[in-house]
Amino acid sequence: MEALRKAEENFVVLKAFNDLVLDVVSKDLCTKCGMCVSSCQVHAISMTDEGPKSVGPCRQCEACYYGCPRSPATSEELLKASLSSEKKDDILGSYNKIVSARTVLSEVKSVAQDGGVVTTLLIYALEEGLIDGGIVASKSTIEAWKPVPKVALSINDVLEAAGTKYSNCPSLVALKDALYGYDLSKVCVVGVPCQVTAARNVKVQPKAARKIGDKIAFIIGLFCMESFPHVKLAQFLTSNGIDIAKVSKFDIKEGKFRVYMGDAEVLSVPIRNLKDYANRFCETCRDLTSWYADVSVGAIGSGRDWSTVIVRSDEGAKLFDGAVQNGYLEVKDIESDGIESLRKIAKRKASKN
Amino acid sequence: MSSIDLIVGPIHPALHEPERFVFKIDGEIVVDVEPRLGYVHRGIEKALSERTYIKDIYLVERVCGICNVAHTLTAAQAIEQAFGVEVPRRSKYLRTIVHELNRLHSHLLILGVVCELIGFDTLFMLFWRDREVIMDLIEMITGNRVMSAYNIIGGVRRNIGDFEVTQIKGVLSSLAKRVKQYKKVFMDDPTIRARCAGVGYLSRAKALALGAVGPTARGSGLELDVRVDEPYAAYDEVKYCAVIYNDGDVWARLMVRLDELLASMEVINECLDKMPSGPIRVPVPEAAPQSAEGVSVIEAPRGELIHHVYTKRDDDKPFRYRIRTPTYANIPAVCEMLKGCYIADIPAILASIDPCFSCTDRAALIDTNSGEKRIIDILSLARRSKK
Amino acid sequence: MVNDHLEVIDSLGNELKEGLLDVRYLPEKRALLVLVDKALIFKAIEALNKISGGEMHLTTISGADLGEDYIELTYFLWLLPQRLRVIVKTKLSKDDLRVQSIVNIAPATVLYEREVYEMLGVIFEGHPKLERLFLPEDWPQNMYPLRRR
Amino acid sequence: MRLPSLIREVWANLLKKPATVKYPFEKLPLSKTYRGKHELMRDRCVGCGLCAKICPAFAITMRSVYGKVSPEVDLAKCIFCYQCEDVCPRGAIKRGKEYELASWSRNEMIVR
Repeated sequence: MEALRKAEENFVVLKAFNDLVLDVVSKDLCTKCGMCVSSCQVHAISMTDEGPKSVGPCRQCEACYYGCPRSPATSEELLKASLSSEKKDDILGSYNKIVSARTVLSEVKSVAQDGGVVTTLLIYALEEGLIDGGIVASKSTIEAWKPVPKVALSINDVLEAAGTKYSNCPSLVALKDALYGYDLSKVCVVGVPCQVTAARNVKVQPKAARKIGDKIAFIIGLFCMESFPHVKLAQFLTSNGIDIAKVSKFDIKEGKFRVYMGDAEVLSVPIRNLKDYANRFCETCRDLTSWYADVSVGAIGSGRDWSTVIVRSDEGAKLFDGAVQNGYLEVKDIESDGIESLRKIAKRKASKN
Repeated sequence: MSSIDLIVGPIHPALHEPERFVFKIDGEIVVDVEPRLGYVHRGIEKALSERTYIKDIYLVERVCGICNVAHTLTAAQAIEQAFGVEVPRRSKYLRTIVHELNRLHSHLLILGVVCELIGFDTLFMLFWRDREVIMDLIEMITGNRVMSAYNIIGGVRRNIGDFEVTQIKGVLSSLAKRVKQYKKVFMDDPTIRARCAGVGYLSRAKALALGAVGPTARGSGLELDVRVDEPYAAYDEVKYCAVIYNDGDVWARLMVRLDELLASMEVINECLDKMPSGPIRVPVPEAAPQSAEGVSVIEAPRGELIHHVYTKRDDDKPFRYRIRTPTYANIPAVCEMLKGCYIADIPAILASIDPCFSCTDRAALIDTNSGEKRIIDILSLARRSKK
Repeated sequence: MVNDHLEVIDSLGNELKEGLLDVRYLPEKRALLVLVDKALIFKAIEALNKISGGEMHLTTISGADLGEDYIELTYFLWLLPQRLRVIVKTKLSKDDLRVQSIVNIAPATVLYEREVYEMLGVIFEGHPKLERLFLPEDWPQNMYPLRRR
Repeated sequence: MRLPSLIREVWANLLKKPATVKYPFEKLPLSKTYRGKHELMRDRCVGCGLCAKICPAFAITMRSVYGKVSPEVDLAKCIFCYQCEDVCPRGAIKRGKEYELASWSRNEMIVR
């Protein structure tokens, strides 16, 4: 009996792509981050609007299942243990320091939203040779405001991708282009919390595609309340009589979703009115500030034209402090109520979902 | 008229690979030739249709060790065509560069071998020394001197940077000077003229009728060069003119190769200058997305090489794979050349088509154990080797 | 030249009439595909030879058993004046694997036809020496390595 | 007739250092991309068997040692294409630089 129990313990069920579909995609948990596509070394998965789809024979290596941020196999302890940060915090994640920062580069100021910190960090890392390329969400040239995953190899690519987009995109699909197509060895991933979790997953999960994890030099996380599918966002705007192609900027400030055309604000609605348009998978997410990133960046908590930066790991400190010391960024201490308001909003997201 | 049979091969000092030729001779003159192929027949065509596409790329690489890049390039192109995959432009340029480097080392090899066979050992040593630097370049780009494993379905496996570009350009510029010097030797040297000029004549009409390919055809004035006729990879974007000599003898075929060395170097330099940036490969699933047929024709160092593959939908193995190698196409032509020549000229004539008999005999693995024939699969062969 | 294949198609139609089952240009292969009845294979190659003025290079013959009840023969030709790749295809029923040899038009096929004969069992009528090429002499009769059951 | 150039050539070659190297004592530098003996990192391997499935030479077998499945590379069969390195999702196979692989026994040819 003992032997049988032991045998049962040792018996590991193979988790192939079918199990990923069963455990994640069919339960509406899939965030369409694209990590399964990048993990698959026999190129048998492709990303569609509905989620990952099998396009070739699966060789059952389990990499897609264990790399998935939403799979039951993802252990939060492993992810938390991977960050060597001083302060542990349940709501904001563990971190080393929280500061306000903004760019000093004029070319970034003209294109970026808020402080332009992410764009500047990418430019710094590219110029210093810390990375060969970055994974960013760029704007589609065909459909207005539809984000498309892109490998940014030059400063121009980075500048093109600047600005916040409120639709989700399978950014990590571009990881395959970067590592397999362009044969890069050091990349920086920029993403929302679910994508950041996936990127951290492949660095620490023993059964995930750690070859990819080795090649991710930095993970820059963004603050994310929730995201909207591009189709539904366009629908919402059309119902309010706005053509998405003419919109110049989206923003979420003071609890309201604001749409700008040119310089004029044309629409401002409370975020809760947009609840029906948000992605289903965002309902289960409790992470506002990208807990597992090296550096998290967002607008909440800092004043106008400044960004809140949470430095969480040694790699993140190296990147951020380097950018500050080399005069790419200017920093100031975060205002006293900044952390409090950030914590309040983060708590709201965590409790709501 | 009575004649004597002179049997050369399968193992013979003048042949570098096992193949048998039965020469009917009258005195010193060869009257007729009867080739017997199949001594190194390894059943590759059958084996290819029993392996997955990824394994096939490595198996076709072993059809011929010398022109391995040509084989993998053709196979990759044929399979990509059947799959409906378009490869990135940068990978096309990289493929062209490695393919031309491969041609350089192959031509230098056979030029050296011919020099050795006609008794000019110094030139043989010089050619092979120069071949060594090309091998080093191939190792630098691909990771191995001979079996480069460079082309895969969807692109190439390694990228090159600025360091490699300067290295290649430096080596090629010094090599070009030496090749020009060798060309002068081939034009002027009385020994080479005596052994090569007018030997093994093949007329243009015969070359066309007998289906000669590559330098053999171009040495007879036949304008056949796939790089010009049906440009593949990056050849539609670089300038290239076919090298044609009208003499139709051993000397013309060697001169074609010497001129192609210089032309190849120009192609490589042009590719390095024009090479666009971008991805080097695209991911391709293992199974075929459609039942289709892929045909790829390229100009291998020895001539026109054709791969013909039938794919089946959702199957990761090709349904039928057919390879026609250049030496195989040149066999009827070489038999024609040998008729009427002296026995002493046989090695030089054979070498002038750059024969590669392991290429020629490739198609069923047969085990003749205990007198019965059966086909062994590779896994049981692998198991057996463990004992 | 761009429209050379149209002229070739026209003259092939005149020569072969209804024996020509299908003819079309495949842009992705940059080749003219000609599908003919097996009885007309000799006539088709002869017609192509005439169109090219005798300047026709036969690349290879490739036979394939696709698991159906026929064997597909593919002739790869290169027409020098037109600079055109022509792929001539024909299907042979497995009950009657006889086809006319084209050695008289293109002597280059002498080895290819022998290979197709020994690998797939297609009998080329009029071939001067239809014997084994690669396989050993004691290979059993009526066993063809590349046939599918 | 071409004696002067001949003398120059001979003189140049006398002063040149030889084109060959004294192999066992002196080795040629290897390229960065050189594919030599495998380095298996067993702590990374989870025994998925992709390398064994993809190996074109059937040189890799998955063998269970103390309950842990990991690959064994038979260098006698290996063709050094490093498709296994390309396909390993966990980065457990690394290209080594060692190329002197001759051995007296088959057992020594196996990388565990």
